[in-house]
Amino acid sequence: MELVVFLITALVSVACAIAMIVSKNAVHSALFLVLNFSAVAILYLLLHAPFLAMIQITVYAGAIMVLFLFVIMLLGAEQGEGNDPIRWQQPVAIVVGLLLLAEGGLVFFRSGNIIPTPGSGTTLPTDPGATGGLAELLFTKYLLPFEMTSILLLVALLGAVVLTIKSREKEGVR
Amino acid sequence: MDVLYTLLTVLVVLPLLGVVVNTFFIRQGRTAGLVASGVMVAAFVVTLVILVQLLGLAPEKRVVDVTLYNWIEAGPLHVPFGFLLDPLSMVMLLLITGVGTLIHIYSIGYMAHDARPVRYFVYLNLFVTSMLILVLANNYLVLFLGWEGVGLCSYLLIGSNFERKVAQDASLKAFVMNRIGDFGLMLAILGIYKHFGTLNFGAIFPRAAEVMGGQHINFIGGPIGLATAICFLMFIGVAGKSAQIPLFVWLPDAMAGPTPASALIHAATMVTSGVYLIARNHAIFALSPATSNFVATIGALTAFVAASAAIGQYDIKKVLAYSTVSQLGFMVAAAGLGAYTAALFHLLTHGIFKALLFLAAGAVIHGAHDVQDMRRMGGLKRAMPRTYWTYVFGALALSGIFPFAGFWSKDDIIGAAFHNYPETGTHPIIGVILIVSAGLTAFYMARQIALVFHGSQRDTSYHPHESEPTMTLPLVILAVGALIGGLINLPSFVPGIGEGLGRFFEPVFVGSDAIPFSPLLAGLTLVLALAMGYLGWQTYAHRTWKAKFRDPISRFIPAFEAFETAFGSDEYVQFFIRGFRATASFLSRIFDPLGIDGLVNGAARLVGLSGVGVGRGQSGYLRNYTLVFLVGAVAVIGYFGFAALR
Amino acid sequence: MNSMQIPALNWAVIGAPLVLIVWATVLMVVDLFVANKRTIAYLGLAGLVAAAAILIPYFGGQAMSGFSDMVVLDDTAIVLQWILLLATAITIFLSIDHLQRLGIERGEYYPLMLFTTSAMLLMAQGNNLIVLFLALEWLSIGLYVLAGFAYPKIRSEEAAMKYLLYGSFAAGFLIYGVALLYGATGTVSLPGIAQALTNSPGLASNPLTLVGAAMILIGFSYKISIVPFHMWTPDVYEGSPTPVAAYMSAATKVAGFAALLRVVQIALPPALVPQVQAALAILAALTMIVGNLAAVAQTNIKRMLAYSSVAHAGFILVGLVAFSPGGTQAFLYYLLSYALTNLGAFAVVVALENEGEEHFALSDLAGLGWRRPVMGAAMAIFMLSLAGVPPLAGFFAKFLVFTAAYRAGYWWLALIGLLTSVVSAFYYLRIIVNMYMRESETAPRTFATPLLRVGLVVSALFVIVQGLLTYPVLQLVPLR
Amino acid sequence: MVPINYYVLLSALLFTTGVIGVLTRRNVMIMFMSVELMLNSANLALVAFAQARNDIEGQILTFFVITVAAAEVAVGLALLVGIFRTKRTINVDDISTMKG
Amino acid sequence: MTSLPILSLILWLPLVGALLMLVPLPARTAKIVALLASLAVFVVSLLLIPGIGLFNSHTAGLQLTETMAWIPSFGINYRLGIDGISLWLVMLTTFLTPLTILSTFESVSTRVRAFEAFMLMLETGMLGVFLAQDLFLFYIFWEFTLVPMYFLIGIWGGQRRIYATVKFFLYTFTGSVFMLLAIIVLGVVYGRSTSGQVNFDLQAVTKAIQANGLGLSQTTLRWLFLAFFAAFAIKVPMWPFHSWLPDAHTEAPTAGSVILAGVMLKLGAYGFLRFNLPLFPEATHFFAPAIGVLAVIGIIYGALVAFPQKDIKKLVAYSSVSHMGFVVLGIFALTPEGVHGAILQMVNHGLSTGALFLIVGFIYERRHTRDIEAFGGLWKVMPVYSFLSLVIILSSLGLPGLNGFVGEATIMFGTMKSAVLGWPFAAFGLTGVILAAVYLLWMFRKVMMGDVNQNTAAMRDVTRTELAILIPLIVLIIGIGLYASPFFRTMDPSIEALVGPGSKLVANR
Repeated sequence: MELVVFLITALVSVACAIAMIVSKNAVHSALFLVLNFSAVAILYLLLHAPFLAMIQITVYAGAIMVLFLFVIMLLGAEQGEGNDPIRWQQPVAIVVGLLLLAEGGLVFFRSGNIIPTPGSGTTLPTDPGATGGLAELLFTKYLLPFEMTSILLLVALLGAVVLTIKSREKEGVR
Repeated sequence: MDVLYTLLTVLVVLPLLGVVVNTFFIRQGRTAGLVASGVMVAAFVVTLVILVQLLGLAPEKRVVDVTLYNWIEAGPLHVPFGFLLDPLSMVMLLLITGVGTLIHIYSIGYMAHDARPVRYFVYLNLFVTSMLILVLANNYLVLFLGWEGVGLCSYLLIGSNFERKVAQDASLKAFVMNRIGDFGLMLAILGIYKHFGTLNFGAIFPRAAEVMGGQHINFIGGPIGLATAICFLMFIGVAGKSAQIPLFVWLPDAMAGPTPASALIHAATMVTSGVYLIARNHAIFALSPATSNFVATIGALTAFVAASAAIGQYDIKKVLAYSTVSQLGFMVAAAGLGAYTAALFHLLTHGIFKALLFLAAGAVIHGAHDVQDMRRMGGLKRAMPRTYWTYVFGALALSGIFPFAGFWSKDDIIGAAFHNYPETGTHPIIGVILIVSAGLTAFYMARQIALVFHGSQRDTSYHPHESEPTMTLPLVILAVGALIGGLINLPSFVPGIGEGLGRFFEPVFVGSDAIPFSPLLAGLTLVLALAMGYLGWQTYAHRTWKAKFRDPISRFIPAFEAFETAFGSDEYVQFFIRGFRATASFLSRIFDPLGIDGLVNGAARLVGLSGVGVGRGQSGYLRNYTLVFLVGAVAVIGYFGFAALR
Repeated sequence: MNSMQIPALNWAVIGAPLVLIVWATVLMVVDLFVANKRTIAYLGLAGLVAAAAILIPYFGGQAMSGFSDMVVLDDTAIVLQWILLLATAITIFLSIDHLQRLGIERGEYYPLMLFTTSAMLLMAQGNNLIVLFLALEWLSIGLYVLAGFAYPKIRSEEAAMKYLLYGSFAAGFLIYGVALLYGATGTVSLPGIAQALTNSPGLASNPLTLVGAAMILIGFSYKISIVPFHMWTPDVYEGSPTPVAAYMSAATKVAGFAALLRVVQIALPPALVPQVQAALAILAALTMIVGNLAAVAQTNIKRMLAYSSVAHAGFILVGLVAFSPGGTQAFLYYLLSYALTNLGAFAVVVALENEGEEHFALSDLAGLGWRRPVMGAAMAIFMLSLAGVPPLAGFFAKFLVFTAAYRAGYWWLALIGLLTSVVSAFYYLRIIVNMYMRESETAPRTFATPLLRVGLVVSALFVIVQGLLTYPVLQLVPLR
Repeated sequence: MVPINYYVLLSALLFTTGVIGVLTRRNVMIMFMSVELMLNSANLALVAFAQARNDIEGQILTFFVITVAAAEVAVGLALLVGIFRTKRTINVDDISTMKG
Repeated sequence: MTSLPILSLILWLPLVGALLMLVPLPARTAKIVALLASLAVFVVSLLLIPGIGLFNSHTAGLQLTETMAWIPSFGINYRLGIDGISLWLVMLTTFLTPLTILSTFESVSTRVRAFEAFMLMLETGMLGVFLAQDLFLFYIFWEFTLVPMYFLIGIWGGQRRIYATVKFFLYTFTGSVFMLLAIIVLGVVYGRSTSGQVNFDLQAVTKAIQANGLGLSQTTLRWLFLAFFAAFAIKVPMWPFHSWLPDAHTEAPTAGSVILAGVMLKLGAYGFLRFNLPLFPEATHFFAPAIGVLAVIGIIYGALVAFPQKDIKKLVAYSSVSHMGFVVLGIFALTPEGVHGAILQMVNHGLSTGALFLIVGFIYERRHTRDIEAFGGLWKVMPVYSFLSLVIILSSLGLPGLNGFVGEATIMFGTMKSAVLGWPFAAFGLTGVILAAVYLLWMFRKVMMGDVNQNTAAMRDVTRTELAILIPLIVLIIGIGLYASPFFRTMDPSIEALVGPGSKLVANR
């Protein structure tokens, strides 16, 4: 059962990913990506990470992708790939990319069991509301990274402001 | 001993003093001449004192070896700056200072109108210094110092009229050809050092047979005797300095120098140092009969070739120059035969009468306002009688006419050729060549006297005059010498003074046989000389020509053209020069810039080009960059991943 | 619900970054009320000084860790942090007049720089992959913005965009590598990884471990411009405001190497060393070769310096390849000399730039040495030092690095390094040629303030003196 | 129970797709999306490993990655907007004035 | 024994002079200050002269050593010392530099302070090479010499100065890096085989390597030999690594050429003696014949290529290739005579070729051309000049009685006696002596002989300054030529230890 769900979701996520990178229209791409993210969120549920699944939907599929769509609309940039000036790039890129995949697959599966301590049974929470474990870790062991992310966001904020507000000033001057 | 030490030092320093004084303090030509002559007179006096001192010693003690100071002391190599006085060097000293003094005095007058007389006297004094060092050296390196020193002075004197192209060419040619000879000599010296571990004559000659006997070195063609190799190399030096085949071409050209210099350097002293070298190294030459024969053969051939060439010359000095080459051939032949006394005897007499001839020729040129072409002369006997008579004396001596000096010395050499030596036997062919050469000598001297002094003056654009006394006095003195020079080594049957020189040399050339006087040979040679002289006289004395004529005998002798060019000897030199120039310019124009430097610059260009190539990969397209990133990532992951699979 | 126990925090461990973060936040606010942006710059400098000063008491003491062992503070970290602070300070010096001339002076610049620097400081002391990852991203985001600071100059924007895309692409590799390593070892703490790998012997040759390690290596390599992950470098350096390029070439590189050093020193079990060593050696060789060759063909000074910084990344990496205390010393020594020299060189480029005018062509340097003796002499010294000519710091650095490589058995790497040094001399000399041996009629103006000149003299002297005082400098980081 | 290898393989597939997307697309927006896909695949792997190891730390890491992705997107989009204003393009190949 | 650090004094005094050039003095004053500084160095170096000074010519080892720890963790010391091999080269340097600086009084008029500063820096660099007794310290000075020379050629040089100076720098730099690698190897391996501590002390390394080869294989030692050889052969320069030399010499300002030919070329030959021979006795024996062949080719090739040159400086430059071939030949003869001759010949070449570049510089100053064809008849208009030139040319072509001969002859004796080289090398080497006469006298003939032309008619004879430069040189040229023993004697113990019986070089035979 679980396997069937996994397979279907996996199929969907891969299909969406491929659709995303081949779709001509950026809006379509964005939507495919949202789908993909959602599929992955389902996988998170299967993997006993309900809180993450939720974040995946709200933050990723929700906030970030909305931002994407917003910018696409703003710039009217859904089309806009003209002639390829470096035509050879695409086939080569695909070949090398597949090489990377093949390499990964070959390495992983020729060496048999890759996880040294297979999980048997789980103590991970299944309830989306049970975020206690996560929270505890975040505020104890991972306090520093947690604080770092906050400053990271601050810097990103500052940067975004710098990069956009200034231009308005300049244009105002003109 | 101490007296001789001082005397020898003083002797060498005297002309050097002249050099220094004239270089730094004298600007006036005549004064310079007086200074130079003054030191020469002093040197001659010192030489006489030395002679007296030497004669005061017992004959077997007449070897004085003094060391002034240590010149080079490099590890095992010890080269003292030292002198060796023995009868051999004594005789050379007498010749150098004696004839040298006369030539210096003569030069005062001769150079009176020259542009740079001071330099001339400086060179002349420097030459005497070097020559003294050469003959006094007690080891090879000091000898080499003098040897190259005289070469340098020769170069400077030949080139002293450096505005003229002839002088430039001749001086360079002289120096380079001498250097080629010096190359051989130096190599011989190196070989000697290698095997003896020393360069001192006194330590080498007594051990020569012991060290070199039976030694061989590997050469390209197989083993050759050590002594033979060294003697052969040494002979290259002799050939260069004493103008033997094949290195004689520089000497005729050297006549571009002032005539008195030619007299001193290119007739009396420097060119004979080759003969001196063989005599000095007789102990080594004795070990190599093969080389001795070779030397004798070359000498004889040179004598003949140069004598023939002398017939074909129109330049008064060139005739004498080829004559000198020819006479040097006689001496070298004698030395090669082992007749060292004869060689040195002829060296001495030749030194006197050839100096005389050159100086007289100089007086002719001087009196004829620098005309040297004999075809423009004729009948000068009237204008310059003293010069004429001294010239005749010199010519008779050179031709070997009894009783002049040349008769005795030349006869000794011819006698030696027919002498049966224990090692090498008799050399009749060499003897015949020498006799023929002696005949030719008489012919070209008669020709020269006839052309220069007899008949009528063919070019009257100048007014010949007799030279001043400072010039004619030395001529007279030398003429006397040319007449009586034979006295020093008359045949042994003459009581008291017979074999004088030979006996004097006894301690040096131990075991060298005295050559018995052969009336038959002497008579034959004399008759031939007289006949040839008469022939020459008849051919040239009674005719009148225009100023530019062709020699009459060119009609009879098809080879006359060969005589004129000395058998094309300059051609082979040109051949080498062309080859040298072609090689040098190929290397410098093509091989060096394109080959060697081309590789260097090519490497640099390669670096530059690959830089451009890398830069072209930086296309500006971000997607290319990420592609390269991915390729790198695949490689790195692959490396690690497959490391895991191993 | 269990009561959550927030552990006692050892703030001192992150003292320096903390000071900077706080100070940067304060400056952001101050900026709103201060019209003269120069003041912000000087205040920023004060913050740097404070951060440097706060480290002094801990230098030479016991290494300490904090925040659940997320970060450590040892002498190596302190030295690296000092280098970083010094580099940042110099960058701010360079920026003050320059931004004004270019008309892009804005108060956010300095807080941004302090924020970025604090990320670098954290990289120097991170003891956990996630800390390193976050610091790297934090630092990157700061740099993207700084690179684009000359907005709306298109080159600046292009630089920022290329950097950003390339950087996030690489970040994907880095975090994926972290994920794999986590999968293999169950931890992202560096000592933890080392322990796990040592405890279960098979793990070191587990493909997850190795591929994860490879991807982490790739992720850091891009930041320090290791070939073939270097291609953003020239374009970004060229387009960024020059002080920012200087900052990237000096500080970022130091930070990236600091992180890499920590990872390989702490996390790597002995069993893996030979393989990583070989991989690093090949990368170092490639970097030296490509960087130097590409620099030869450049005519733009900034691009040339960019490629030169690529090449130097290779040289520095050689010190890491050695995997020995001597190598680490050499590595740190090299970083110091390189950072100073490169900042000096960029300072000269800064002096050549004015709004609307760019004088980055080599020919713009013609005659500079004679018109501006101090600047010229300093630049010549920097170039010779970068080329590795004794007795300047760059030579000692190279010597130490190559010695370490040879001691580790990598003689061929030392040879390649030496030969590519020769190639590098070619383009460094070309700058000197232009400054001293060519004349120019249309010489561009230079904008060297007294401050800049003093800075140049000081750093030039330092480049000379560092070589002569190599031993004391080396002693800053005792052999462990 | 789904074998952990499946998840790893899936994440690798997604990762590669993202990589190829970055390499082949010229629309900067889609390139950003591809990068997001790469980060997302890493998250998937992390979560999968967390499950396999029965260790919640992996999930924490995912949390951080999402944050980073968001921050990057924020800055990237701000930059993109700026570029679009001056150059009127979001084609990455048009942003290639510097090369060599 | 005095405690005065005399070697350090000699070494650093010039640098002090160079720093003085930072003071903005007027050009003339700067020249005088520089001259005084270099003279001071010379005077101090006179304190070394054996017999009257501190140098003891009876011991083979290093003397007046000064040691100071510098980078202890890498076994790097500031270690100076002098022995019979380096003594005269040090003296040559301190002697030539003031003369060269004096020559700039009339020839350099732009950027004077910088010029003099570089000259003095160069002096420190060169002295450092001769004095350093630590491998690392040696390398530092070795490389450092490139820098001032690079500037001297590049700033004050002729038309193609940039090409020439970059080529000079890069070519020699390339050779040096191989040496640096070898130095690293030696230091590390020495450390490994003894205390575990890296050590670059030359004496210690030499001793250890002679004792047991440091445990390195024969092949490795040979490679190391070649690494050192690469650096030195390029510097000498030996054929076929010479192509930087003509360019550098031709384009360099006179003073630069003088120092380049006079001292810098000696650095390479000195390196052979100080490093290749003692460190790698076996490899030295193995390679000596091959190196001998290169040296002989260099002798002949340099002479042949010198001959057709139109540019006088280029001619002299190629003559250096030829002359330095003799030096190398002497060294690799591995006989005491050969090494004696080689060292003296280094000094001789420094004097003669330095002087040659000076005299070429003098007429260049007057006519701003170095084209042989442009001159002629100088013997008439400049008699004193021509006379002095003649002496120098004769010295260069190895006329007995002048210094060149003593060196060349001694080298040749050594070559002939050598067990590794032998007579063919001597014979072919000697042909170089013939050729030297050809090209030098050819040049003399073209420039000094002949009639004056409109270009040369108004040339004035040597000035007092020029005379003051040439006279000391000529005095030494003649002095060494006639009395070489004192020079040789001081080298003797050191050379004996290097190649004499009982040394490793001989024992290996």
